[in-house]
Amino acid sequence: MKCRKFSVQRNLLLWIGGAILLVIIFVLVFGPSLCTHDPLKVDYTLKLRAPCREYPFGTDGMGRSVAARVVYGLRTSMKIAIVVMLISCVIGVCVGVLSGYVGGSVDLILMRVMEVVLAFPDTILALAILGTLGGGMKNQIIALALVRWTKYAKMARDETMRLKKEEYMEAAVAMGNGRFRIVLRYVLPGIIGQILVLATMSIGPIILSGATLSFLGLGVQLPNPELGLLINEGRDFIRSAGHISLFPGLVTALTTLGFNLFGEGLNDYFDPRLKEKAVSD
Amino acid sequence: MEEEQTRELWRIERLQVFFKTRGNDIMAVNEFSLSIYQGERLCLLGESGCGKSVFGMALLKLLPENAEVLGKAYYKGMETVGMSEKTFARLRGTEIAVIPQGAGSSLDPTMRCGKQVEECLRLHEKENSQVCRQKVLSLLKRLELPRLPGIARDYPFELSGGMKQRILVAAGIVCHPQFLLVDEPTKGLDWGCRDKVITLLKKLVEDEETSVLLITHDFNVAKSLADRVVVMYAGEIVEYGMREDVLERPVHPYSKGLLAALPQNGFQAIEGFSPPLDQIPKGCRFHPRCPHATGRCAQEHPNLTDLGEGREVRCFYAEG
Amino acid sequence: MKKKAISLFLALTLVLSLTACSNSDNGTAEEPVATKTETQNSEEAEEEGLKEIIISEQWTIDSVDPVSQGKVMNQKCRVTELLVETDERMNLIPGLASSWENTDENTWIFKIQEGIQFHDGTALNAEAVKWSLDNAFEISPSLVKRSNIESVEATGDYEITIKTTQPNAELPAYLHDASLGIVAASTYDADGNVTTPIGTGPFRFESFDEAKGELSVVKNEEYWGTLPTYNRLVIRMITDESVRAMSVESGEVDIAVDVPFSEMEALDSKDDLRVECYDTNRIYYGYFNAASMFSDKNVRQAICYAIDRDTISKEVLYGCGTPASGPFNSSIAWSNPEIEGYKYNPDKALELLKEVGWEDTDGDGILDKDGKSFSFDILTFSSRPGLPVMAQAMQAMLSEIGIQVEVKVMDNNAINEEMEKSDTWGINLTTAAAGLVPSSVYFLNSFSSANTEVYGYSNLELDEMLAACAAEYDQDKRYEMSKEIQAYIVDEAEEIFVCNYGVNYVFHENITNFKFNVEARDWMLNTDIEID
Amino acid sequence: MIKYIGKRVLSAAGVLLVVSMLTFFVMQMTPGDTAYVMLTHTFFGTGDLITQEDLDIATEMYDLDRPLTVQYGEWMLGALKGDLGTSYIYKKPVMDLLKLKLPYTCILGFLAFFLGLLLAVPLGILTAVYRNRFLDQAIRIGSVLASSVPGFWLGLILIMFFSVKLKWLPVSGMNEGLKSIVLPCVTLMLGMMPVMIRVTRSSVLDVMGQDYMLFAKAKGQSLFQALLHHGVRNLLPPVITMASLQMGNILGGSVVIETVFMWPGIGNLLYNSIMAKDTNMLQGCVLTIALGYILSMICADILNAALNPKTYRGGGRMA
Repeated sequence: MKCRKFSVQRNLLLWIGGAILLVIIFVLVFGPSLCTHDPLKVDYTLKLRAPCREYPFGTDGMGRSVAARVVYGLRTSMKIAIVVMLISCVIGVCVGVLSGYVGGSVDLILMRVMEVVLAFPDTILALAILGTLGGGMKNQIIALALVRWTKYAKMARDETMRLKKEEYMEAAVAMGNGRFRIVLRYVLPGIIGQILVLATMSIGPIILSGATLSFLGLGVQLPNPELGLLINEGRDFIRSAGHISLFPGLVTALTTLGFNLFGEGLNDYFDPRLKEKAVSD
Repeated sequence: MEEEQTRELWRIERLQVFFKTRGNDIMAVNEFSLSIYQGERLCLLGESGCGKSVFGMALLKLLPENAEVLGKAYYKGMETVGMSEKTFARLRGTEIAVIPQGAGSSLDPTMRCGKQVEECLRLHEKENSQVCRQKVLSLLKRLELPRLPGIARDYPFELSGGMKQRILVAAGIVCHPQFLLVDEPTKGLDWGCRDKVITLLKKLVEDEETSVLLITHDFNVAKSLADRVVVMYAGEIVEYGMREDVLERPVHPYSKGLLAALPQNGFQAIEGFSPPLDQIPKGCRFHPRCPHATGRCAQEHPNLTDLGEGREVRCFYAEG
Repeated sequence: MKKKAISLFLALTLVLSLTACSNSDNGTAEEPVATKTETQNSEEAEEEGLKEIIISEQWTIDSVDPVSQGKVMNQKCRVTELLVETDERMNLIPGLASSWENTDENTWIFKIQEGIQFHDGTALNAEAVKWSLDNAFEISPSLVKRSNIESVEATGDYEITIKTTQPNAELPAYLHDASLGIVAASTYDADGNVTTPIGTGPFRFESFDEAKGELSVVKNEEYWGTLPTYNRLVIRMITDESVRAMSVESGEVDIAVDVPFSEMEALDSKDDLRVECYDTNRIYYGYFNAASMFSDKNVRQAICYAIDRDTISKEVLYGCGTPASGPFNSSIAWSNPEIEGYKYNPDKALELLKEVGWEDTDGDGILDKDGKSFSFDILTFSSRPGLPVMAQAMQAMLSEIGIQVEVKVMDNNAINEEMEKSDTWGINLTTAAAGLVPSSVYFLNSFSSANTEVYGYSNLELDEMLAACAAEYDQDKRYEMSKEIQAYIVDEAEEIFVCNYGVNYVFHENITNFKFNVEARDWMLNTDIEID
Repeated sequence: MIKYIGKRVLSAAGVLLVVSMLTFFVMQMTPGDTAYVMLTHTFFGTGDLITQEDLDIATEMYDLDRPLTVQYGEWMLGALKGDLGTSYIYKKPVMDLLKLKLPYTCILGFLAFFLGLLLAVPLGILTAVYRNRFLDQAIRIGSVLASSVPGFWLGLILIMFFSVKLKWLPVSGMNEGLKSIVLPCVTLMLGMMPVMIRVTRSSVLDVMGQDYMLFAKAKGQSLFQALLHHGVRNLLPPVITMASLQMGNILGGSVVIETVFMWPGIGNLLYNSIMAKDTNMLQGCVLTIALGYILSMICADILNAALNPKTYRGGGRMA
C-alpha cells in the first residue's frame, strides 16, 4: 500500500520563510556583539572600501562599515516595522470588526472615513507629521501607522461580514451571547488567521516606505542607521560603490521575502478552503 | 464469457481509495469489487460517511487532488483508473454522466439555467444553438418544470430546491449517456418534491435504458428505482443482491438493523455510530454495534461469501 | 453575454490608452507659450549644422516670469541683461548702462547705451528702462526696500535718474540683480501675465514646455555685443542627481550640472566626458546659537579650530568646494586675502575650552562644566546634498575632542520653527549666496545685530563698521573697510565658515573653452563656448 | 442600479469635501510659515537669508494673514465655480496646469495598470492551477522579491542598465514618446503586480473548490474550459476590488517614479506644491488624486454589480 507521506513540499514556503526568519532573529539578537566595527565611527582613510574579509559588506562614503550599519539598521527597522504593524493592526481590526459586525450607518461612516484616508496621499500626511513633530523614529511610526491601518480594517470588515452569514454565528446569537462575547469568542478567532497573514506580509512594505520617505527627504534622523535610510544613502554611489546600497537592499529584500513567504505559508495553513476535505461521505 | 463481456458495462476489481491528510492516510473505500451490467440500475445504500459517494467519485475520477485510487476498474473493457485524464474526458458527458449531490452549489450562480444544460450538448454534439435550445426545452418539458420557456433564462438563485435538482437531472442526461451516476437525488428535498423526482427519474431511465449507479441513504429511492442493491458500511460492501432479497429479507445484521430503523418498521435505531474512517475497528467493522457479535468477529475480518443467485454477504454467521 | 462585455471594455481602454500615448509623441499639447514644438526644432538645428547645447540641472523652472525667475532668464538663458554687469572678479562694469555717477548722496544718473534693440525690434531707451525697473519693483517690493530706491525718472532719451530715500553708496551694485533684467513692455499681456520674455540679451526666448519643465532659447542674430558661438540652448530639469549623472553619461544631454560628488571621479575617468569643479560665490557656513554655551567667544573659536576643513573639502565634498577662511570666495575682488582663518588644531581648541572651564572632569569622554555636559544639535536640511554629509563629518570631528553632537536633518522650512522651539540647537548649518548682490557689504549686513539678535548675538561695534562701510562712496576705501569687517567677523567667530559651495559641470568631449563666472548663483555658460 | 450609483456619487462628494478640508488644515501644520516658504521658492535660493521685511511684504502681497477658515471658504467658493485659484510658484491657474499634466499621469497610470493586470491575472491563475508545484513557488518567490525592492532603487538600476549601458531607452523625461514610457511603466507595474497575483491566486483557488467546477469537469470540460466558462465571472469580483485599490496607489503613489524618471505627471506637481506650500496647487492635485481613487472604487463596484446577476434580477422571483 504505497502512499506518499504528507509531503513537506506542500508547504515549502512556510519552511523557507521560517528558515529566513530564524536567520534574521539570529542577526537581531547576536548581530551587534558579532560585528566588531562601530556603525557610527567615521574614518575617511577607509572610505568606499569594496567588500573584503575585514569589511564583509565594504565601507560607505564616510568609512563606516556597511555591515555594522546594516545590523543596527535592521534592528531599528524591525522595531519600527513591528510597532507600526501592531498599532495599525489594532486600530484596523477594531474599526473593521466594528463596522463589519454592527453594519448599518456605523459601517457607512467608517467606510467613508477609510475612503478619506485611502484617498489622501500619504506623502502629505508624512510631511505634516514629521514637520510638526520633527523627524525621529517615534514620529515616523505615527506617520506610517496612520496610513496602514486601512488594509487591516478592510480585511477585518470583509471577513466579519463573511462570518456573520455562517450558521454557527446565528447559533451563537440564538444561544443568547452578548454582542461583545460573540465578537471575542467567535469573530476574532475566525479572522485571526487572515490577520496574521496580513501582518507578516506588511513588514516588508513598512521598511520600504521608510526608504521612500528618506528618498523624499522626510526620513528618520541621521546618522543612526535605518535600512530605508541606508538604501537611500547609497543612491549616489550606485555606480562607483554599488555595495553601499546593494547590501541594505538585499537584507531588506531577504527580510521581506522571509516574512512574506512565512505569511503565505501561514495563509495556506489557516485558509479553510485549502484544508484538505479529509472525508466526504 | 464473451457475450457476458459486452453486457457488462463496468468491472471493478479491489478498488481502494486513500486520502492524504496532515495526520495519516485515511482509507475511505476498502477492496471494492463489483460488476455493473448494461441497462442495469444498481443502488449503493448506506449511512452518510460510509464512503459510497467517494466510490462513485473515484469511479469517475472526480476526487480531489490529495486522493489516491488503487485497484482496477474496466469500463467496456477499458481500464479507467490508470487512464489519462484527457482520454477519459472524452467519455464524460456523452457516455458517462453525473447528477451531482449538492443541487444548490453545483449550478454556476452567474449563468442562466438553460445555458448550463445546453452547455453539455454544445460541447459534444456541436449543433447550432437553435437546435440545442429546442432539445433542452423539450427535455425540461419532460421534467415538468413550470414557467417554460421563461425558466430557462432564470438564474439558479431564482429557482427552488426541487427545480434546481431537476435542472441537474436535465444537465446529466441531455447527451443520452450510457452510464449515469446519480448522487443523493433526494437529499435536502421536502417530501412532495422527493416523490416527484423519483417518479421522473424512473420514467426517464426506463425510456433511455441507461444503466444507473444510484447512491442514496433513502430506502424509498432504492426500492422504487434499483434492480440490485449494495449495502455499504464503513467503506466496505457488507451485503448485495437483488432488490427484493436485500430490502425485504436482509441477511447481514447491519441491513436488518437498517430495515428495522425505518419509520414503518417501528423506528428501532441501531445503537452507537458508524466509526469515523480513521478509527476503523479490527475484525468485522460492524462488530461493536452488532447484537450477534462473537469473539471471532472482533478478531477476524470476514470476506464476502457467495450465497448463490448473485447474493453475497460479509458475515460469519449470516449464511442462511 | 456579460463576460464578453467585460473583456470588450478592458480591451477598449487598453487600445485607447495606447493610442493616446502614441499620439502624444508627435507634438506635445499646445501650450499658450510655445511657438514651435521642440522636436521639430532639433531636426532643423541638425539640418543646417547649427550648434546646440542641451544642459540638465537640478532646479525646477516654474515659470518664465523674468522678475520672479530672474536667475533663469538673466544668468542661465541670457535672454535679459542688466544695467550694470560684473567682470570675473565681480567688479562692476558697464552693462546696458554705459556709465553712472552720483551727483549727490541721494541721486544717481545712468547713461544708457544707444542703438540697442529688444528682441521684438523696439529700441532700448530711458523710457523702456524706467518701465522695466518700475515693473520689477511692483512685482517684488523687497527689491526696492533693500536698495531703498525712491524713484526712477527718464531725464533724457538715453539717461535716467534714480533717487534714493537714504544714502546708498553701492546703488549700482544693487541694480546688478538678476530680477532687474531689463525687459520690454511686450513681455506682459493686458492683465499682467507673461506671454514671451523680451529682453536684449544674446539669446532669444523660444519655447517653454510647461509639462516637461524644459526651456529652449535661440541665438539673437541682431545682438549688439559679440554674437554667441552656438545657436540653441535647451535647459532640461532632472531633479534626481544620480539620474542627472546618467543623462550626460548616456549622451542624452551635453552638459550636466551638480552631479553627485561621489560620481565625479567615475564620470571623469570616462574618455568622452570631462568634469570641471569650481567654487561659486555661495558658501557653506553655520551660525552659533549665542543664547546657549556659545555666548563665549573662546568656545566659538574652539569649535572653529576643531573642524578640519581640508578633510571636509576632500572627503565629504570630494574636492567640489575648497576650504573657506572668510565669508567671501578668494576670486571675489573685495575678499580679504590675509585672513588665514582657523587651521585644524584640536589641541588649541581644547586649550581654549579649558580656559573657560570646559574639560572632561567625570572621565566619560565628554567635556563638561559645572555639571552640564557639552552637547548640542546641528540643524541642517537636505535639499542641498552636501549639507547632511558635512554635518555628520562635523559631528564625528567634534566627538573626537569630547563634544557630543546630534545631527537633525529636517525640511528647510522647519528650521526656523525648530530654532524658536528647541533650546538644544547649537549650530545652524546652511548655505548663503555671498554674491547675491555684487556689493562688498551687502552679505556682511546679514551678520549685523538686526539679523543675529534672534539667536542672542548683537555686536554694536560691528554694526557701526558696517554702516560706515555702506556710506563710503569711494570704492577702494569701501573695499578696505569691507576687508577689515571680514577679518573682524572671522575673529568674532559668531559664524563658522566651512567651505565654499562648489558646483561641478560634466561636459561631453565636444564642448570646450568653458569660462566659469563666479557670479553665477546656480550655473552660467559663457557665450563663446566651442562646440565641434 | 441608478439609485445605487446615485448614493455612491453622493458619498464620493462627501469624501472629497472632507479630503479638501483635511488637506488645507494639514498643510497649515506643515513646517515653516507660508511667506518664508514662498519667498525661498521664488526670489531667493534655499538657505539665503530672508529678512523680516521681505516676509511682511510677501504676507501682505499674498494676504496670507487671513484666518484659515476665510482662506478655505474663499477657496471653496472658487472651487464650486470651477476656479481652483492660481498657483503662486507656477503663476498659472491651477486648472490649466492640471489639464496639462493629468494626461501624462493617466497615460502612464493606465498603461502600467492594464499591462500589470494582463500579466498578473494569468500568472495568478497559473499559480492557482499548478498549486504548490515548482511554477507556483517560483512565481510567488519572484513576485515577493519584486515587491521588496524600493521603487526609486529599481528605477535607478533600470536606467543604469537600459539607458546608460545599452542605450536602448532614454534616461528620463518624455521626449521620445513610446520609448520613454517603457522604464517608468515597468517600474510601476512591478510595484503593483505582486499584490494582484496573490489576490487572483486565492480567488481562483476559491472558485476551483466550488461544486459547479466539479460538475463542469463531469460534463467533460477541461480545467481551462471550465475556468473560462464558469470560473471567470466568479473569480473576478475580488480581483476587481483589489485592482481599484491598486489604481488609487498608482495615481497617488507615483510621486517617486515621476521624480526619478522626470515624468511630468501629477505626482511631481504634488511633491513640488507640498515643498513650496502652494496651497491652491496642492488642493488641485489632492482633489484630482482623490477623485481618481473614488472613481476607480465606483467603477469596481459597478463592475462587480454587473457580474453578479442578483443585483438586476430583483433578488429572485420564486415560482
